[in-house]
Amino acid sequence: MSAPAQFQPKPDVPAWRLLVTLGLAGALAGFVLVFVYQATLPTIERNRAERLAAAIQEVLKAPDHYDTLYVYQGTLTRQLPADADPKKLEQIYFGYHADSSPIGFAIASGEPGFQDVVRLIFGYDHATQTLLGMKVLESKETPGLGDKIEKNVDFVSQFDGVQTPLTGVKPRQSTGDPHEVDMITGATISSRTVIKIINNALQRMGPMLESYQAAATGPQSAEVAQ
Amino acid sequence: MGELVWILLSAMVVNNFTLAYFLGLCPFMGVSARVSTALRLGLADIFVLVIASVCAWFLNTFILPYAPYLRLISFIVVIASLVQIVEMVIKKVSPVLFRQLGIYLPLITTNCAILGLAIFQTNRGYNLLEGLFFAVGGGLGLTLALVLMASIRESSEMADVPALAKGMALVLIIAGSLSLAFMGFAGLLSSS
Amino acid sequence: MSKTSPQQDFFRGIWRENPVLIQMLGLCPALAVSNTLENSLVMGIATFFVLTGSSLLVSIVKKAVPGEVRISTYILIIATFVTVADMTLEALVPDIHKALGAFVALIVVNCMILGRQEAFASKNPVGRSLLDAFGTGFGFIIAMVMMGSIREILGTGALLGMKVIPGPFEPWVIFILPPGGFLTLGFWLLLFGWIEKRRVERARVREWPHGVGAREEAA
Amino acid sequence: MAKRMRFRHGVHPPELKQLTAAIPVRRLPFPDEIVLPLSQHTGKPAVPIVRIGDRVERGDKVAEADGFISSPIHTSAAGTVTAIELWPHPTGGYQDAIRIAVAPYDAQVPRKRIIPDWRGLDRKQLVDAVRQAGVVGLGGAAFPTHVKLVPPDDVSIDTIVINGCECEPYLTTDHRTMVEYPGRVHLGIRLMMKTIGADRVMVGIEKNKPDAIERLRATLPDDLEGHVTIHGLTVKYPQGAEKMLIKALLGREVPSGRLPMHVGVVVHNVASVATIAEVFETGLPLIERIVTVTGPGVRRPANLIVPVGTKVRDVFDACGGLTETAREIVFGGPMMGAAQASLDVPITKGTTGVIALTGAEVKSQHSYPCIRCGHCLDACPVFLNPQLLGQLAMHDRYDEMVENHLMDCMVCGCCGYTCPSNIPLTQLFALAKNQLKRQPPKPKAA
Amino acid sequence: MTAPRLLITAWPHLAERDSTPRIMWTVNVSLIPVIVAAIYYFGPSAVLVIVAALAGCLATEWLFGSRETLFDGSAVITGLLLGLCLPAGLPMWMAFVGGAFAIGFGKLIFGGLGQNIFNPALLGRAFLQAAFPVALTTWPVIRENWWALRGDNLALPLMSPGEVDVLTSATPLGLMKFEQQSTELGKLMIGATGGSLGETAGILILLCGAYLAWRNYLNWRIPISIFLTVAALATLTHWLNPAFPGALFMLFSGGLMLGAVYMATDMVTSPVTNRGCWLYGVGIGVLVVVIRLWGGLAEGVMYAILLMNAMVPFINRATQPRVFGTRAAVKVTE
Repeated sequence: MSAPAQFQPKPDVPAWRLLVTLGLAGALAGFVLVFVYQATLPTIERNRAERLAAAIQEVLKAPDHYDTLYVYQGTLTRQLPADADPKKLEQIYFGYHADSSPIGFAIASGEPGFQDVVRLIFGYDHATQTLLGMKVLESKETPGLGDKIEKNVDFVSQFDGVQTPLTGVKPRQSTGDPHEVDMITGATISSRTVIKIINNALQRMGPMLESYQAAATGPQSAEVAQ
Repeated sequence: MGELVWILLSAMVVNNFTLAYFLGLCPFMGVSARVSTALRLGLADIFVLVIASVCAWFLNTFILPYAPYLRLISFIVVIASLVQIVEMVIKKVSPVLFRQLGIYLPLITTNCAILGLAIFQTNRGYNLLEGLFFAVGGGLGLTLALVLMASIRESSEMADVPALAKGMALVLIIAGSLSLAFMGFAGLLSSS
Repeated sequence: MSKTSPQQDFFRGIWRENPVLIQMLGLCPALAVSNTLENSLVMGIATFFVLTGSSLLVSIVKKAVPGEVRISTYILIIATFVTVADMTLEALVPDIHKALGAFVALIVVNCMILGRQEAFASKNPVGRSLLDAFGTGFGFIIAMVMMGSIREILGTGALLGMKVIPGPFEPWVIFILPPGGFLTLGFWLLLFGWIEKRRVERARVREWPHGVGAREEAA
Repeated sequence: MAKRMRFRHGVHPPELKQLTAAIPVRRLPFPDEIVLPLSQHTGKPAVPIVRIGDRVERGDKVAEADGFISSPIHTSAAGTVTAIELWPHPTGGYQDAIRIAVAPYDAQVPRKRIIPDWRGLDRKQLVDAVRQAGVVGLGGAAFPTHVKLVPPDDVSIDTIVINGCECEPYLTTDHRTMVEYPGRVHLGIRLMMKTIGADRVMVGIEKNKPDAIERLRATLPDDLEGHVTIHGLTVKYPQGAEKMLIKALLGREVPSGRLPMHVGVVVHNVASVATIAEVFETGLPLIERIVTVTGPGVRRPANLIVPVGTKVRDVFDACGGLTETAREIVFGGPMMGAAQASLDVPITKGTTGVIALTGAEVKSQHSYPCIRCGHCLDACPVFLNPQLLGQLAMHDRYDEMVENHLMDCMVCGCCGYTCPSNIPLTQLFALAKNQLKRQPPKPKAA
Repeated sequence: MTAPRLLITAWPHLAERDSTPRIMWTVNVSLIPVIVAAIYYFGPSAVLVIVAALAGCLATEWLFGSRETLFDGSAVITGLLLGLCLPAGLPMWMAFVGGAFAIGFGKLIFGGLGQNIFNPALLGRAFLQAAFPVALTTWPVIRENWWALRGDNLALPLMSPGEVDVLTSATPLGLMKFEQQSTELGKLMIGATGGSLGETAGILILLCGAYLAWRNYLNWRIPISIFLTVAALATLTHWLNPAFPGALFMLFSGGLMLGAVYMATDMVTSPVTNRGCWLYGVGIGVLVVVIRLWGGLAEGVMYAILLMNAMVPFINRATQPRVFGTRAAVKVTE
């Protein structure tokens, strides 16, 4: 940019005028921004919520409703203490059927893939250690090859009902083991990334899920019994 | 640690700032005719990127939660003024360093790589350390791309490039070829 | 600055001084988000909005702003418009906004916009500044469409998501990858260079129909 | 010596010396006319001291040296000065020359002892005699010999190197000199040791001349034993270049831009050494020299003693004439020699050989683009990057050429010899050096 | 005596017998054994793919280059090498496109022979790899029926290859990387494995390369430094982690032989200085090992060479020879 080169100082402009000009401009900008922010915020938040809901809907096989859980000091909790900032904590979701019987967790996680970080969300039933579904949220994998992890129905649908921990196998070599996921020919790295993300997330979250599920289902089943 | 190394390498080669994210294209196209210039510009770039990364982290952690709509404005204003201050300090403290790097600083402030770094970093929620690795990786990536481009242009200067392709068209084709070559780094450190 | 007619103000930016294809400004968005026509269009329109908005404002307040803080004020104005555009896009077209990612925010550092303020809007009356911004903005949109359509058609065989090439077309994935951005712009520049060369040759033939071998060459 | 005497890089052109290597030197009859260019040496041209119509005897001085780095010229035959005018010169173009019509049926008896006997002369007188005899280096460059006989006061010379390499293909002048006149070589060495004041002499001879090495060793006088050593060197071009020879024999590297004397060495061509002895023996100045007339374009190749100033036409006539296929005449060796435009060009003091090439040998002038094979870098004996220099030269970027050490180039022709794309690298460099001489590079802006 | 018409040419009046076209054509001839091996293993498909790549190169050279450059053999080298690093089942139109890109954007745009930065054949292949990633990673196996096509070579231009019943398999490197399966070394050396057309016959390529090195048509320092670097790093990594393959496997698998002998040594795109050649070779070796062991791709030779091609102008600058007589320690007697 050539702008600084053409800069011609005019010494007769007093400093206060510069400050006032900038201040005015800043104030005006702030005013406009706050206004637009207020105007668009509801829509934006609704969009985000809808997108999240749609993803959870998909991976938890249409739950009736779900709870948002926070990972707080090594445990999962629904209610946060007042001093914790919910925006800074990792969130996972716990879905229920219409009759309030639990379906499972929806966990979002991400790790480096072939090109860049792959983020996905998956549904997981801790009681049976099976996956309920998987949806890729964000990826830059090679179009036509690596992006099959989100676009290839055969690949995505495998994550419905597979046992954890997952193992990836080549399509022709599957043995029928319930832990197996057929990888995509030619996109081994991308397929493995998906499997790796899910396995790692479960390994990291496993104990937390365990204790939460025990706590959540315990009282509930007692209620049902009553 | 592995995470940090991946951030560094990703910004440097796998998703090179210039060749994959198209950040810092103006100097890449314009200033990269001489290797020595390119090298100094790259070093200055790393320097400013690190400052920008720290600024962005600071703003993002302490100010923006209360006024998210000010993100863009605050990034650009704070980074630009901080670079200006640093420039003045360098000029005072080390005139030699200033002659080597300082003249490039104003050029860099308005470079999209700086703002790009700040935005990418906050979008991905990097913490301070991760941000620093990201900035250094990105800066190294920029430097690498700049120096390679400059040395290739220097050597093509005396080639009989067809009149049609002289100038920007050739630069773009070279950039495309470099970008193709950098695709070889895809998936680095993420396969295991 | 020499006196120009309003038509010139408008059409200059569209073709003869096209910001992307001729002046090589604003390459970052032109290469980064032009992998589909949809993204290109949205990016083009957002940039158009920011450019015209800030040109209008800058030419209105130009007298009131002292030279020393001129650039800072312009950046402030541009950044405000960009933030507005960013939030509006996120509200209206969330999917595209997600695809464009950080590059909407990066409109702030698009040299084309600050360049127009500095070179034109800060020195000319409101009407002419607006015309200039319209022209430049359209020029940018045209360039984005040219990039986006080529890349989407070759890269996916479709345009705006609709299949345009019949048969089992094998997409050239490279065109929606980063190298494809550089190469596509390179192709366009080569094509323009070739057209320009032809034009100059033709003109020469018209001027000197019996020129030294020029006629045979053109024929 | 255990150490292998060698320099790095260089090329191995075919030797092609078998045409004349075994042919004894014979004398060329006096021609009808001799032409003596005023510039037959490095330095300022000589100034004529005869006028048109003057009668001169064989050995008479016809032009006086103009300054210290210059050399007088003597006529090689008796006759009448007919003109002092521009005449084709071996370096190309036309230069002032004295034309002398050789007196027919003249006995060609020279005046008696123009140069005094060496015995009894002191150092200064010896050098002066050499200077008066118009002796210049016979290896090609023709640098006035007397200058190299008195080292400046601020350098001390410890070694005299005698260059008997004759690394150029085809040429056998030095070879025949060493085989046929070993006594003169040794006398010359003795005289030089006296004037220069060094007591170590190293003679470097390429191993493809075993008979010369043998002969010089066999005839070495007893008192020189221990001072003079004769070394067989690898056959490689440009072994005979001063800097390469010093590197090979002594392992010393002459600094860029400096002279051999700065590392304590003086280099003399073996033929020049023999000539120093010859002028004192015969009492005649340098008026004739041994020339190899060879090449596939000559009917009867020979080694001839040619009066300086003989036109090359007459030289060929004495060798049976040119063949039908002869296409190019080269003065000097094929690597660094210059092609001649006319058969009227005279043999000068620096002419080592005359080569007639046929169409089959003449190199194609068609060149291809440089493919950066790097062969020229492997060939360049002074480790330049001819590839880069060539590119710069083609774009007239002379200043950058200087930065890349153009001035160290000795235009030996190795790069051009080895270039598969046939790029005239050596010419480009010679041209650039000429340009720069005319127009020195701008001092770098601070 | 009548004076002949004298020619004036510049010195030196002698020249080595080599000429640029001669070098180019010799390299082409030396490729014949490799091509024959490709045809032996992959049948008529090999012929089709190589011919298509060659046609792409020559057509582009003919359209945009000059007549002379068409016959100097350089475009033919590009075509043959490009063909040899493609899989046998590739549709011919893709090979043609690769050839056209290789010559057009790999060579002519830089000013033609001698001026390009990137190895045209590899640039063409990198373009194809980025454009058609699936087709470029479908490796047919060597099978009994020699006459059968190894894929849909005859797919219509611009159209996807049809579903042809061809047995495909991973390359030895792919097997090693993704399934930790090693391939028998003997098979690797004679080339009885899956892979690109020309990368299978390691021993044969070595012999051809040795011939070229003997003729000084390639700088032996480049392949040697690549081999040494790869072998050293592979031995080290194998020792640290036995899951990584050993040196011999690394050397003879994938395109390393073809790349090191024919692609990396391309005179135009390799350094001019000998020291530069060592650096360049070591660089390629390191990149190959890094990409193979830690990258997302099974094979990295192509990218390693392209990346180092980009470094060559820089290497050339950095390794200028030390000019005679400029050593600091020269003693000057004053």
